[in-house]
Amino acid sequence: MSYQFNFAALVPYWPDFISGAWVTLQLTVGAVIFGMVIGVLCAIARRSRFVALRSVAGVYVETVRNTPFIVQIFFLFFGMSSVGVRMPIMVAAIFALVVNVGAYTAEIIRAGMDAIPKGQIEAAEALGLSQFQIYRDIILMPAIEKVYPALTSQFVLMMLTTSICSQISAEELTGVANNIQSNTFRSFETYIVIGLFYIGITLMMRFGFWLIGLYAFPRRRVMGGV
Amino acid sequence: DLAEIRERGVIRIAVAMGIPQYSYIDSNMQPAGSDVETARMLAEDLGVALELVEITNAARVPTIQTDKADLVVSALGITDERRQAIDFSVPYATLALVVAAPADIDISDYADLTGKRIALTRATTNDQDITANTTGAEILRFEDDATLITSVISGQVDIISSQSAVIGGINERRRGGPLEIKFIQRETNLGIGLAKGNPELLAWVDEWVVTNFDNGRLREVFTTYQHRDLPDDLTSR
Amino acid sequence: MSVAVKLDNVVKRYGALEVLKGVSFDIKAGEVVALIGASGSGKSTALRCINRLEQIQGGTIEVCGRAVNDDKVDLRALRQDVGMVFQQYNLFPHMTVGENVILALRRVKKISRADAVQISRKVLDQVGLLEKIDNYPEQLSGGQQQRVAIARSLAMQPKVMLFDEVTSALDPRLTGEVLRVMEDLAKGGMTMVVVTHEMGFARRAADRVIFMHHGNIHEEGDAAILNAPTTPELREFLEHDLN
Amino acid sequence: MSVAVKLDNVVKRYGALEVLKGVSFDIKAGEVVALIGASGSGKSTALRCINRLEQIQGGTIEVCGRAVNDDKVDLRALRQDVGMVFQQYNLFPHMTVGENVILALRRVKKISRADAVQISRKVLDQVGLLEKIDNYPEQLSGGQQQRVAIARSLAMQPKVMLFDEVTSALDPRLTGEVLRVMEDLAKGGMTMVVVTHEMGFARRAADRVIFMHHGNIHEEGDAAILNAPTTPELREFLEHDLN
Amino acid sequence: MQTFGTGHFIYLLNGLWWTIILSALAMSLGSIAGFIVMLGRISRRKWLVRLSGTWVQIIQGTPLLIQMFIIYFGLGVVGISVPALAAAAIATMIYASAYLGEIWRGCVQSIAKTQFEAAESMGLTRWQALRDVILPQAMRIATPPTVGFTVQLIKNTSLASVVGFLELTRAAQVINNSLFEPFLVFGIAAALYFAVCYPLSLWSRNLERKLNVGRR
Ligand SMILES: Nc1ncnc2c1ncn2[C@@H]1O[C@H](COP(=O)(O)OP(=O)(O)OP(=O)(O)O)[C@@H](O)[C@H]1O
Ligand SMILES: Nc1ncnc2c1ncn2[C@@H]1O[C@H](COP(=O)(O)OP(=O)(O)OP(=O)(O)O)[C@@H](O)[C@H]1O
Ligand SMILES: [Mg+2]
Ligand SMILES: [Mg+2]
Repeated sequence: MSYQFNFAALVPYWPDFISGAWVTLQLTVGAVIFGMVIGVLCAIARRSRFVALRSVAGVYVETVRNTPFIVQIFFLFFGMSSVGVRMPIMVAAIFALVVNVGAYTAEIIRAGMDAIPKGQIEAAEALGLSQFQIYRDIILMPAIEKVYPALTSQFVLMMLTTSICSQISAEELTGVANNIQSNTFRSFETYIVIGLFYIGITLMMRFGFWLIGLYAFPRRRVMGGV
Repeated sequence: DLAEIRERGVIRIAVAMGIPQYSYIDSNMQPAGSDVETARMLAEDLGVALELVEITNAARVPTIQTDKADLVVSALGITDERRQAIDFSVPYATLALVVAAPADIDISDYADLTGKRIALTRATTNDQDITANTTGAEILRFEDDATLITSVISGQVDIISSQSAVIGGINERRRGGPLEIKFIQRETNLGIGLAKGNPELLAWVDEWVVTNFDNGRLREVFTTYQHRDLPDDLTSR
Repeated sequence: MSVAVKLDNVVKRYGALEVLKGVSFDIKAGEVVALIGASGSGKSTALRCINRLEQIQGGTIEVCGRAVNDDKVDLRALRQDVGMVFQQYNLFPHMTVGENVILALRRVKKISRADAVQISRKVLDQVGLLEKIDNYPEQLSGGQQQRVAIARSLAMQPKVMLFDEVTSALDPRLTGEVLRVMEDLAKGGMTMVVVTHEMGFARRAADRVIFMHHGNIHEEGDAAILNAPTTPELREFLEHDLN
Repeated sequence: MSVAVKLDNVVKRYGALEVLKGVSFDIKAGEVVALIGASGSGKSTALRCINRLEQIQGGTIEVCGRAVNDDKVDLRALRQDVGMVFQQYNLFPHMTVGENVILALRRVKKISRADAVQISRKVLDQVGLLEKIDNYPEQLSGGQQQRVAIARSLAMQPKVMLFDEVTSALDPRLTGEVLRVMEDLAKGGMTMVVVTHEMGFARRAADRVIFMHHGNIHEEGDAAILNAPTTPELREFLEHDLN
Repeated sequence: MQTFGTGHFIYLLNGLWWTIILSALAMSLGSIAGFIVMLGRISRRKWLVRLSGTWVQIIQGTPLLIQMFIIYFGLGVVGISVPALAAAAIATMIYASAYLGEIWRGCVQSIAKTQFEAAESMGLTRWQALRDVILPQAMRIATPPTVGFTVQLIKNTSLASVVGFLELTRAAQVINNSLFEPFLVFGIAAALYFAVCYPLSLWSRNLERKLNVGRR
């Protein structure tokens, strides 16, 4: 076998790579923001005193966590249109990602909340804080801080999962790569290049989360250990 | 190359499963379709056993490039770009590429697609044609024909560009009125693909195609699955 | 003098384990009471029942005229009246010392930020930690953390303070400082219940000593009982005291 | 009498913070020394340097004739000579009391299982916990855990024992029990360094008292200096002692 | 027009079988490699820490799909022909090694440093301390996230279809390509995944609850 590497063939396609990366980034940012909101709400619901709330959140989390993303995105995208709801691709893709990552985030944040020492909550109760105030001031941020590394990894994993959105025709990095390699037949080179793009985005994300961590957890700025 | 295949007693032929009428799984869970049948015939005539290498659409060219299979018989259109990567036999079949839509949508050529939402399968000749010939259309690229078909059946899109063979399958399931063929983009010649630098194998395959086209066996297989005839001058195109 | 805290025949069980077996005592407003007893005798549990961190299974508790174990009791109002300093301090690790103190002032008492800051500076000064206002709990030594916990409760100006072994991590000097703060509070008329295993501290701090033994009150009286115990159990408990 | 532990001008820094500022002292074999001082004065750090849990930045430490901060020192041999009981006990929670004691005997001393069990029964009996041999640490009270930690170190028959505030969690009765164990050890000729903030304990336990202040040794002498301190700092430190 | 029949279902079960085989291979090989990565991450040698850190960063930074593609076709390029199963197993092993290594590092480091100190001040070697004191404790903490990752891995093996591997998702796609009944076919596939993954999730949750009670 004599395979000649030829990256030059890919040079004309650099705007496509960039636009693919941009779509991937948009999907990621959208999914992280809304996924976080869903995750926090679900985590609280799973710890709630009300059985109904607990079980609804539980069914959602378990269903999503135990079935493949590709099946979820198919059901959402084609299922919605079967009942007459036709969403723009990006909206559908972000929606599916949020549903997916929300469930994982909920589990992670719940674990963080469970790990807050009971004494902290008792101290807040003894000071007279309400249940809502305790969640907001005492539980939420320290819980997120505790599981921040796991959370970051989950979001990176989700960023990588966005590649599946090409299945419903989102023109993200993998989709673009498939277009390009079908034109150039330089599949290897193409995959290597988008591999580098993904690593780049991963590094950017980790850096971004680190910055957010610095801002969100001022204690770490003083004590170190972000 | 040819001698090696004979010695091995097995020929590895790559087929992307899931191209309607060309290659799919029948109700007995066996590979079927005109390409699958063609591959069987070829192996039989060569006097060796057949090993079907089941792959995905996007892997058709790389599979040959990296010697994962000897031949690819999988609705692979002969194009100049592909010729730079692999060798092709003379055409053995065709693929009619069409744009289809429900009756109430008025389209007759590429220009009419401007501003419309059209779905197609990624990395196909349809993709290249539509991308090159339209401006301002919203193109949805799905990863395989099945997903494309699902998108039309479920009503995500109304207009598709695909090969004519899938239209029938769609209309069996679609609720919002049948699709009709609006215009034919082109009839692509399909070749059997093989790695570059195998002149003997190429010569043998070429000869096999011509012989069996002329004696009608290939045309019969095609008509059985596709319900249309191949042009008479195909092998000399 | 009116009664600030009144326990009447209080029973507390964890599953089959009966931790409080019908405990009764009254604490008058302005009184300082030391709760002593062996490990596991139920001292912490008694404190926790007083501000209803635990539900009780029998008897009644009254704090400042409120029936604590009544379902309709206004818990937040109750807890504004009762401050608690925990054995493990339970500071909020993600907030600075100042923020720890300010939180409840702002959220519960709805005091303006400026006023809350002023109060926090006052109480931190009182425990000698004003210069640590912008540090995080982890940056403080054990004794400093314990004093911040005290300041945090003080800031709310409760009527009753519950101290659970607040000097366990302190060397003699810091123990002395905490004692001084408590004496100031006592002069100001605050009611205090102090759980401790340091007898010297109990002697100095308390108007009255309550000795718990196996979930019961076994002996009580003024600090003199520590020198002249009447029950053999208290005598045995004190026997090993090194001082 | 020979010298068991010798610190000569030891300097220890955490970043810019100098915790030990040239500490020197000798401890003779068989001597019991109490290390006292305010919170943050460097007592725990000094102990940790002695068995090289911390690297030092200046000076020399010698234990039983071994240069501790020499790169070529045989750390495992050193640590067989030096036992340490931590303030937080640091028992292995996944092992029973017996297994905690046996582990190092088997792995480090390569003693047969039967012999190791026998030794563990002996030392557990010594601290009065033989009947808890099959319990897990979580099933023990704080005082019992502290005694298991002591037994675990004892089993290795070290020449020097380092105790870091081993009575902090104990009520007077349990403190007395630990003291009794230490008195037995002293009779057996073991060298001990005891960090404590309970002066009564220091008085009773120690042949000699070393007072640390801001990373220096400020005053030392026999237990009498606790009653008649010569430096104003020690006087101030003791002033608040309640007993 | 065909309809879904037992033949199709058996075809899906066959796909599920391969999914399980592949996951089992990935987990068994991946945990060995992951253990080595973990050792590297907690090593005292700076270069080992950095090397294993870079490994984790790169593997976690690229989609499994691309790793599979590069291994399967990449080895072909240099003339080594690997069967699809081997390529998929190697790729998932590499993938699992990075994630498991990182999960386990977190667990080992979450065991208080003082446990290491206590073990070492008793004279145990670093390896003895790790084996007898740290790992048994870390294992209890590590079980829930490890099971959680396994569940994700089982689903991610679907990406092996890129190298022509006929596991559950690909089998569903192939059937759908002839039936065009996506909701039915993928619904059944999802149910099969659920049937395998949910018991694992449930088990890990129970375990977590038990451990939390232990810690109280
Ligand atoms: N949540 C709980 N579940 C079960 N038993 C408990 C719980 N909390 C406390 N106990 C038990 O109740 C008894 C009393 O505990 P408590 O904390 O009140 O003791 P204490 O007098 O404060 O002791 P110490 O001096 O050690 O703090 C102990 O035997 C303890 O084991
Ligand atoms: N890992 C560390 N990093 C930075 N500073 C430290 C570290 N460990 C200890 N210190 C600082 O070193 C000083 C001495 O600490 P050390 O633990 O020796 O005090 P100590 O005398 O044992 O006090 P205590 O009675 O509170 O236990 C303190 O100011 C402490 O903040
Ligand atoms: Mg208590
Ligand atoms: Mg200390």
